[in-house]
Amino acid sequence: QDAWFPYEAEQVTPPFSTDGETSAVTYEALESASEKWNICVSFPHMKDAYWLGVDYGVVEEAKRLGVALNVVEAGGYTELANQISQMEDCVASGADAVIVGAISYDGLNSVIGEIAGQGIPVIDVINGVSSDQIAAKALVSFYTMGNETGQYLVDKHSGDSEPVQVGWFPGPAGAGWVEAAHQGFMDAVEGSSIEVLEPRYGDTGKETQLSLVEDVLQANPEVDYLAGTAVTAEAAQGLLRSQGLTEDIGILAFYMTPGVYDGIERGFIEAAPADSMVIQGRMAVDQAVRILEDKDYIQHVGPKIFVVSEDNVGDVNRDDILPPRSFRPVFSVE
Amino acid sequence: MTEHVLEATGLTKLYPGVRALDDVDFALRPGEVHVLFGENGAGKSTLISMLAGANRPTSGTIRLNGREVSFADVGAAQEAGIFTVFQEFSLIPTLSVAENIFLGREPRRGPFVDHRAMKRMTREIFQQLDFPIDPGAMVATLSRAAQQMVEIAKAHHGELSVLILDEPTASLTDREVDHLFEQIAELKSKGVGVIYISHRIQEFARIADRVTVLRDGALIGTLEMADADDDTLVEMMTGREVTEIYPRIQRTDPKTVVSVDGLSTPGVEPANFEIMKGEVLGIAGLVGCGKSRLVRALMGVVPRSGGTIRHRGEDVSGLPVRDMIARGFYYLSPDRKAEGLDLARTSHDNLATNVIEGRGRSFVRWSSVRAETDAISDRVELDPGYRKRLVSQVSGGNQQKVLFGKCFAQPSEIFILDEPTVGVDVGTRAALYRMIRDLAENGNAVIVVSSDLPEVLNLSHRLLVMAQGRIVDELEKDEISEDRVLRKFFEDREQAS
Amino acid sequence: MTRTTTNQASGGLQDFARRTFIRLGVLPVFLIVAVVVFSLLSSKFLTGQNLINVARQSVYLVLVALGQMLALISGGFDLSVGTAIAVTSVVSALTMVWASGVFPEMLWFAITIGILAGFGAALLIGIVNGIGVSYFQVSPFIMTLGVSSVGGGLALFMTGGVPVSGLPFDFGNVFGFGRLFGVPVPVLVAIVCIVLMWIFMSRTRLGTQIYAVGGNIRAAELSAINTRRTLMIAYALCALLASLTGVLLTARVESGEANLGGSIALESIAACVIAGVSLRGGIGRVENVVLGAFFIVLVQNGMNLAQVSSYMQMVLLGSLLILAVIFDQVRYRMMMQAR
Amino acid sequence: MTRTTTNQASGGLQDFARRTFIRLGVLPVFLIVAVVVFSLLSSKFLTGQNLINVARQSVYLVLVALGQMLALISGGFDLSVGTAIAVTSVVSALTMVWASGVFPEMLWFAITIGILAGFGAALLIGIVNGIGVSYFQVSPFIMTLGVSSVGGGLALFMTGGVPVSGLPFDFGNVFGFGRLFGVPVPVLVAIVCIVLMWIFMSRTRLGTQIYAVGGNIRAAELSAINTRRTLMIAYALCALLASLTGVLLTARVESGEANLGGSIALESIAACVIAGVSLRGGIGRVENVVLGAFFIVLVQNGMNLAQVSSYMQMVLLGSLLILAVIFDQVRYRMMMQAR
Ligand SMILES: Nc1ncnc2c1ncn2[C@@H]1O[C@H](COP(=O)(O)OP(=O)(O)OP(=O)(O)O)[C@@H](O)[C@H]1O
Ligand SMILES: Nc1ncnc2c1ncn2[C@@H]1O[C@H](COP(=O)(O)OP(=O)(O)OP(=O)(O)O)[C@@H](O)[C@H]1O
Ligand SMILES: [Mg+2]
Ligand SMILES: [Mg+2]
Repeated sequence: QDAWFPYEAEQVTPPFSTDGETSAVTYEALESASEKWNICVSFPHMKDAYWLGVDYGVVEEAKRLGVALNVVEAGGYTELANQISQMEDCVASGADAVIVGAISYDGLNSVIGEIAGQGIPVIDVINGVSSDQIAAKALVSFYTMGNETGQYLVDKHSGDSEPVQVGWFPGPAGAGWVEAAHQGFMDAVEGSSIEVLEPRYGDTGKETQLSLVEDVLQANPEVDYLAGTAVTAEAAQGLLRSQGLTEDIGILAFYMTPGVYDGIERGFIEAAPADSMVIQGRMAVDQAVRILEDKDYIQHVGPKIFVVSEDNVGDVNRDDILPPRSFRPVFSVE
Repeated sequence: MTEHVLEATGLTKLYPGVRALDDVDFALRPGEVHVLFGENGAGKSTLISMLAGANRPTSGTIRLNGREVSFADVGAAQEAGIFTVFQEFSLIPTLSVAENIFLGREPRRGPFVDHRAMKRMTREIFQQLDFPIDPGAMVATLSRAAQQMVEIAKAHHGELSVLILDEPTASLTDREVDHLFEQIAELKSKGVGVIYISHRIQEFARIADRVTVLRDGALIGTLEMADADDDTLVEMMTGREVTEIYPRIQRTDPKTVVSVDGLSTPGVEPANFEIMKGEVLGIAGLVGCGKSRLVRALMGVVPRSGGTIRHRGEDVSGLPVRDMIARGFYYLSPDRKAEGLDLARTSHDNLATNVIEGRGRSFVRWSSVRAETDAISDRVELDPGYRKRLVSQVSGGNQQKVLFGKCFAQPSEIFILDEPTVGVDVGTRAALYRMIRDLAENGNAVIVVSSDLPEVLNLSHRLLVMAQGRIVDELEKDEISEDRVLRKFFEDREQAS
Repeated sequence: MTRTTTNQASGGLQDFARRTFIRLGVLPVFLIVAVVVFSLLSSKFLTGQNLINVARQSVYLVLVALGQMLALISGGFDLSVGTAIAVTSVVSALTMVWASGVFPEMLWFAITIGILAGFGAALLIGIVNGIGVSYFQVSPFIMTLGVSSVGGGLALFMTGGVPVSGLPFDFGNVFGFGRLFGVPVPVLVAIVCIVLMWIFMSRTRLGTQIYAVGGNIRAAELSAINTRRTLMIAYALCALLASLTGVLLTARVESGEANLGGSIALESIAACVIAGVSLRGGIGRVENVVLGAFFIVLVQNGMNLAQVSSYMQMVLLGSLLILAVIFDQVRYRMMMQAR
Repeated sequence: MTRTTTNQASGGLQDFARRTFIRLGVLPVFLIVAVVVFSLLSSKFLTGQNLINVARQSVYLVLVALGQMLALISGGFDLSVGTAIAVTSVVSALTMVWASGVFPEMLWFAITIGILAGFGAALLIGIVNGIGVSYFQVSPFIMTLGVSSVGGGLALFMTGGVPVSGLPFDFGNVFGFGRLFGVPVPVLVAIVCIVLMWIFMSRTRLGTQIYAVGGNIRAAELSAINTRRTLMIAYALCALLASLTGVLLTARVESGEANLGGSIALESIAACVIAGVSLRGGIGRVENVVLGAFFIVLVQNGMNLAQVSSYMQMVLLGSLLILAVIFDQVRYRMMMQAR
C-alpha cells in the first residue's frame, strides 16, 4: 500500500488561532497504532460526495493504522441537537477519541468540553469549532477556501478596467461553513474590479441550485462568472452547455467534489480550490492515534490548499483530494 | 322455499361486549312491505347491514331466491339486486347531489362520465318524488331532511329485487312521506320486497304487510299487520305496556321571558313571537320552511340579518352562542353527527364536556362529574352498558338520547329543542316527552321544533306554523288541530305557485 | 333577494372587481398582482425567455402537486413524494448507466429501460403506501413518513451519496433541455399530465370515487365503492407523478441524485392547500392546484429577479401563503352572502 | 359471552402476554423489546451513564411532542415548532448577550430576561398561529408552515446566519448540564412539564375544552365553549413548550442558533401519532406521547451504540414507525374481540 505521506501541509501557529501564522510543514503519519483504539467520527451528514471523501480518508487511515472506527452522521446542517446526541452516544459506546466535523462553530463547545473533561480527546476536522478544549485540528478553513476562490478571480482580472460581474451562491443560509466561505470570498474581492451580485442562498440540492442559477442568468444576462458550492457548479455546467454559454460564463466552486473535478477535466468548470478532504480525514485519525499514544503531533494542521484549474488538473493526484470512484460509504472499521 | 326472495336463518352478530343480534330468523316475500320494529339498540340496523352486505354475520345464513349468498361488500349485494337506504347516511358530503345518486354507476358517454345526463336523470327522480332540489348542490350544504331525500333517491334504480329502508322518514314531514309511500307502492306492484324500519307506528301502518319485532337482539315474533295494533306492537317491543306517549303538560303561570321582534336571516323573513316560561311552544312546518333557521338565528348559530331579541328586557341580539347559553338558553341541534356529538369519545365523555362547562370550575373532580353524567344517563334512560362505549358504536336512537341528555348538564331556563326525537323508539320517546313536561312544569320555557306533526300538535301549548320562511299562523292550545295546520302549510304553497 | 340585486347594481367597477374575485378565486388575482409587481421591480421579469424559465421551473412542483392532490383528496397525505423522486433518480440513472454499458449501440433502449426502472421503483413505493393505508389502516402521515425514511435510506445506500453520472447525453438533451416547437419538453410533458389529470378527476368514475373516498370513506363503502382499491390507485398515481418528476429532474441535472426532492413534500402540500384542496379530503380541483404550484414558483422567480435577499424571501413567501388562504376565506364568506 | 370467556381461559402464558399487550398498548411492548435487543447488541446500552444520556437526549423531543399534541388534539398541526425553537434560541441569546453587556454585575438578571425574551418571541409565534387558525380560519397546515417560513427568515436576519456566542457561563452550566440530586436539570424540567401537562389535560376544564374542540368544534361551540380562545391557548402553549425546548437547547449548545429544530416538527408529529394521537383531533394522552417520543430517541441511541450504519438507521426507524402503528391496529382489533 502506498503511503499518502509525506504530504505538503500547513501548520498554524499559535495553534487554534483564527489569525495565526501559517507555515509549510511536511506531514508524516504513524506507521501503525500500538493498540486497537476505538475512534468515533461524527459528521453533519453523509449525503454528498464531499463527506464521502472525508469518510474515505478516515476509514482508510483507520484501516492503515489498525484502529477501530465508527462513523455517525446527524442528517443535515439543521440537526445540531442530533449531532450532540450522537457525540454523547459515541462516548457512551466507549470511544477513546472523537473526531468531529461540526455543524455549528460555537454550538458544540459544551459537548466538546464535557467529552474532553472525561479525558477523551476531541479532534476538529473540516468545519472548525471555537472551543479551546479541542485536542487538535485537521482542517483548512472554509474562510480560506472562499478567500482562495475570490483571490483567483481577483488575480485573473487584476489588470481589467471593466468591472467583472459574479453571481454568488454560497449554499444554505445559516450553516457555519457557508457563512465562513461567504466572508472569505467577500473579503477577497473587496476593493477589486469584481462586482458580486446579491448572494443567493439555497439548499445544496441540485434542483434548488439550478433554479437559482437560472434566475440569476435571467436577471443578469451579462454576468461573467458563477461561483458557489460544488453543487451549484455541477448544476450550472449542464445549463450553460444547453444554452451555449459555456464560452461566455466561467464557473467556479469553492470546494472540490468528484463532479467538480470531472467538470474541470472536461473544461466546463474553470477552477476550484482543493482542500483535499481525504487528507484532512487521514490527518485527523493520525492525530487522534498520536494523542492516544502520547506521541508528538501537530496541533493545528491542514493540507496545503491549491487551486485546481484546467491548467494544472493533469498534474494533480486525484486520490489525494477525492475518494476513488468506486468507494461506497463505510460506517465502521472493525 | 322460494316464495321468499330473501331469507335469513340463525343470524347472529357479536360486537365486543354485545350480542347485537342473537339467532334471528327473518324472511321477506316478494312484493311485500316488511317492517322491522324494536327499541333503540334492538338490532334492526345490524340485521339489515348484514343483508345489505355492509357487515358480515358472526354466524347464520342468508339466502337470496333460495340460493345461499355471502356478500363481500355493499357492491356485491347491489349486484344481486339488494339496495339499501342506510340510517347513517351513505352520502358523500363533498360531492354534488347528482354525483351521490349515481356514485359508482355514472352514466357514461364513451369512457367518460356524462355529467349532463346525470343531472337530467337526477332532476327526473326528484320530480317523481316532488321534492325540489338542485342536482348540482353540494350535499354538505343541504338540510338533514334534504339529505334524507337524496339518500332515498339513491335507491331509485333499475334492477332491484329487494329494497331496504332504515328509518328513511326520521327527518321528514308527511308530504315527503306520502311521496315515498307512493314510490313504495309502485315497487310493491312490481314484486319488489321492501324492508322498512321505522319507529312511527301510525306511519308504517299504512303500508306494512307484516311486522317483525326485535328486542335486545332477539326475535320476538313476526305478525301480519292486519293482526297488529299499536298496543300489541309496543308491548312486544318493550316488554311492558306504554299507556300514553304524549303526557299532559300543565301550563303554569306563563310569563314572557324572551320577545323576538322582526328577527330575520337569509331564508327567514322578519318574525315576531314571544317565548314564555312554563309552557311548551311548538314550531311546525314543512321541510325547508325555515323553522330551524329561525331558532338558529335566535341562538346566534347563524348570523342574524335584522331584528331584536330581548331576554328579560335586555337586548341580547347578536350575542355569540356561548353568551346565550350563559344566559340560560339551550339549543339542541337537529344534526347529532355534525354538531351534536363527538363520535370518537364515549357517551360519558360527551356528557362530561357539558357538565364541566356547566360547573365553570377550572379544575375537574372526575368522581363528581361521573356521578352527574350517570344521573343524566339514568334520566334519559341510557342503558348502563352504553355509557362507556364510543358514541359511534351505539345505535342511532341511543345517540339521540345522549344528545338530549346534554340539556341537563348546563343550567338553563329556555330549552330550544330542534327535532329532539329523531330516530328514538316509542318507549324512549314517551320518556323524553315526560322530561319535556317536567321542564315546562318546573317553570322553564321549552320550544319544540319538529317535522313530526303529531309531536308538536300534542305537546304544544302554543304553536307557530311556518311556511316559506314566514310565520303564517300562531295557535293557542285549544285551536291546535291537524287540519288547521295542514291547511296553513298548503294555503301558502298555493299562493306561492 | 331584491335588495341584494340593487346593492349589486351600484358600485360599477368596484362591484365588477368583486364579482370577478368571487368567481375566479384568489389565486388568479394574486397571480396578476404578482406579475404586475414583479414587472415593475425588474425589467427582466416579463420577457419571453423568463416566462419560459418560470414555466419550466414550475413543471416539477406542478407535477408533484397534482400527485399530492390525489393523496389529499383521498383523505390522506403523501410525505414520500420527495423520496419517490430521489429513488426514481437513483434507480433510473443506475439502470441507464448499466444498460448503456451493456448495449452501447442502443442508447435509446437504455434510456427507456432506465425510465421504466425508475417508474417501477416509485410504483413500488406507491403500492406500499397504498397497502399500508388501505389494508393496514396505518395513518397516511406515518405510513408515508416511514416509507420516505426507508426509501431515502435505500437510495443513499445505492449511491453512497455520490451523484450517478455518465448518463447518455441524449437523455438530458431531450428530457432536460429539449424543445419541441420552441416549448421545452418538460413543459409539454406537464401540459399533457395536467390535461389527463383534469379528465381523470372530472370525467371518469375512478376520479369521482377518489373524491368519494376522501369525502367520507364509510359512506363510500356503503355506496358500493371498493375503497381499498381506490386508495391504492390514488397513492400509486401520486408516486408515479412524483416519479415522472424524478425522471425530468434527473434529465435536467444529468445525474442520479439521492438528494433530489428534499423539501418538495411540504411544498406540494402547500401548493394544494392554497389552491383550496382540503386536508380533510374530498375537495380539490386540478386547475387550481396547477395555479397554486405555479404561483409559488412564480413568486420565487420574481423575488430572485428583483434581487430580494434570501432571508427576506422566506418572510415574504410565508406571508403570501397565509394571505392567500385568508383571502380565500374572505371570498368564501362573500360568496355565501351574495347567494 | 360464555364462549369468549372459555377461549380466554386456555392458553396460559401466551394468553397472559396477549392480555398485557392489549392493556398496555404497543409502545411499552416495543420499548421493552427495544431495550432487550439493544442490550444484547451493545454491552454499553444498559449502563447508568447511557440511560442518563437517553433521558437527557429525549427531553427535547418529549417537550416539543407534548406541545404538538395540544395542536393535534385541538384538530390542527403545528409545523412551526422548529422555528419557535430557533427564534427562541436567537432572541434569548441576543438578549442575554446584550443584557450581560449592560449589566455585567447581574448575570442572573441577564439570563432571566434573556429567557423571558425568548418565551415572549415564541409566544408571539403561537399567538399569530392561534389568531390565524381561529379568527381567520386558515388551515393550520398553511398557517404554521407560513409562520415557520417567516420566523425562520427573521431568525436568520437577526443573526446574519452566524451563531450568537458569548452567553453567560452560568446559563449553560445550569440549564445545559447542571444536575440536581444527580439528575440533569433538563430532565427535571421535562418531568415537571410532563406532570403539569398531565394535570392540565386530564384534570382541568381547559384541557377538556381542547379535547372537545378537536373532537367536534361545532358541538363544542354549542356547549358554550369559547372555541377561539381554546385554539389560541392550544397554539400558544405549544409554542411555549417549543420555546422551553429552545431555551434548554440554547443552554446546551451555549450559543444562539438560527438552525436549531430543523426536522423536529415532523418528528414530533410522528411521536404523537405512534402514541395514538389522532390527526383528526380530539384523541390523545399525555403519558403515551411521552412514551412515543422516548421510544424514538431510545431507538436512535440504541442504533448508534450498536453501530448501525446511518443509512440502515433510516430504513429501520421508518419501518419501526410503520410497524408500531400496524401493531396498534392489531391491538385494537384484538381488544374488540376480547371484550
Ligand atoms: N360498530 C359497532 N360496534 C359495537 N357495537 C355496535 C356497533 N354497531 C352497533 N352496535 C351495537 O349493536 C346493538 C344493535 O344496534 P343497532 O344499530 O342494530 O340498533 P337499532 O335497532 O338499529 O337501533 P336504533 O333504532 O337506535 O337505530 C346496539 O347495542 C349497538 O350498541
Ligand atoms: N344562507 C342562506 N341564504 C338563504 N337561504 C338559506 C341559507 N341557508 C339555508 N337556506 C335555506 O333556508 C331554508 C330553511 O332551512 P331550515 O333548515 O331552517 O329548514 P327547516 O324548516 O328546519 O327544515 P328541515 O326539516 O329540513 O330541518 C332552506 O330551504 C335552506 O335552503
Ligand atoms: Mg338503527
Ligand atoms: Mg330543521
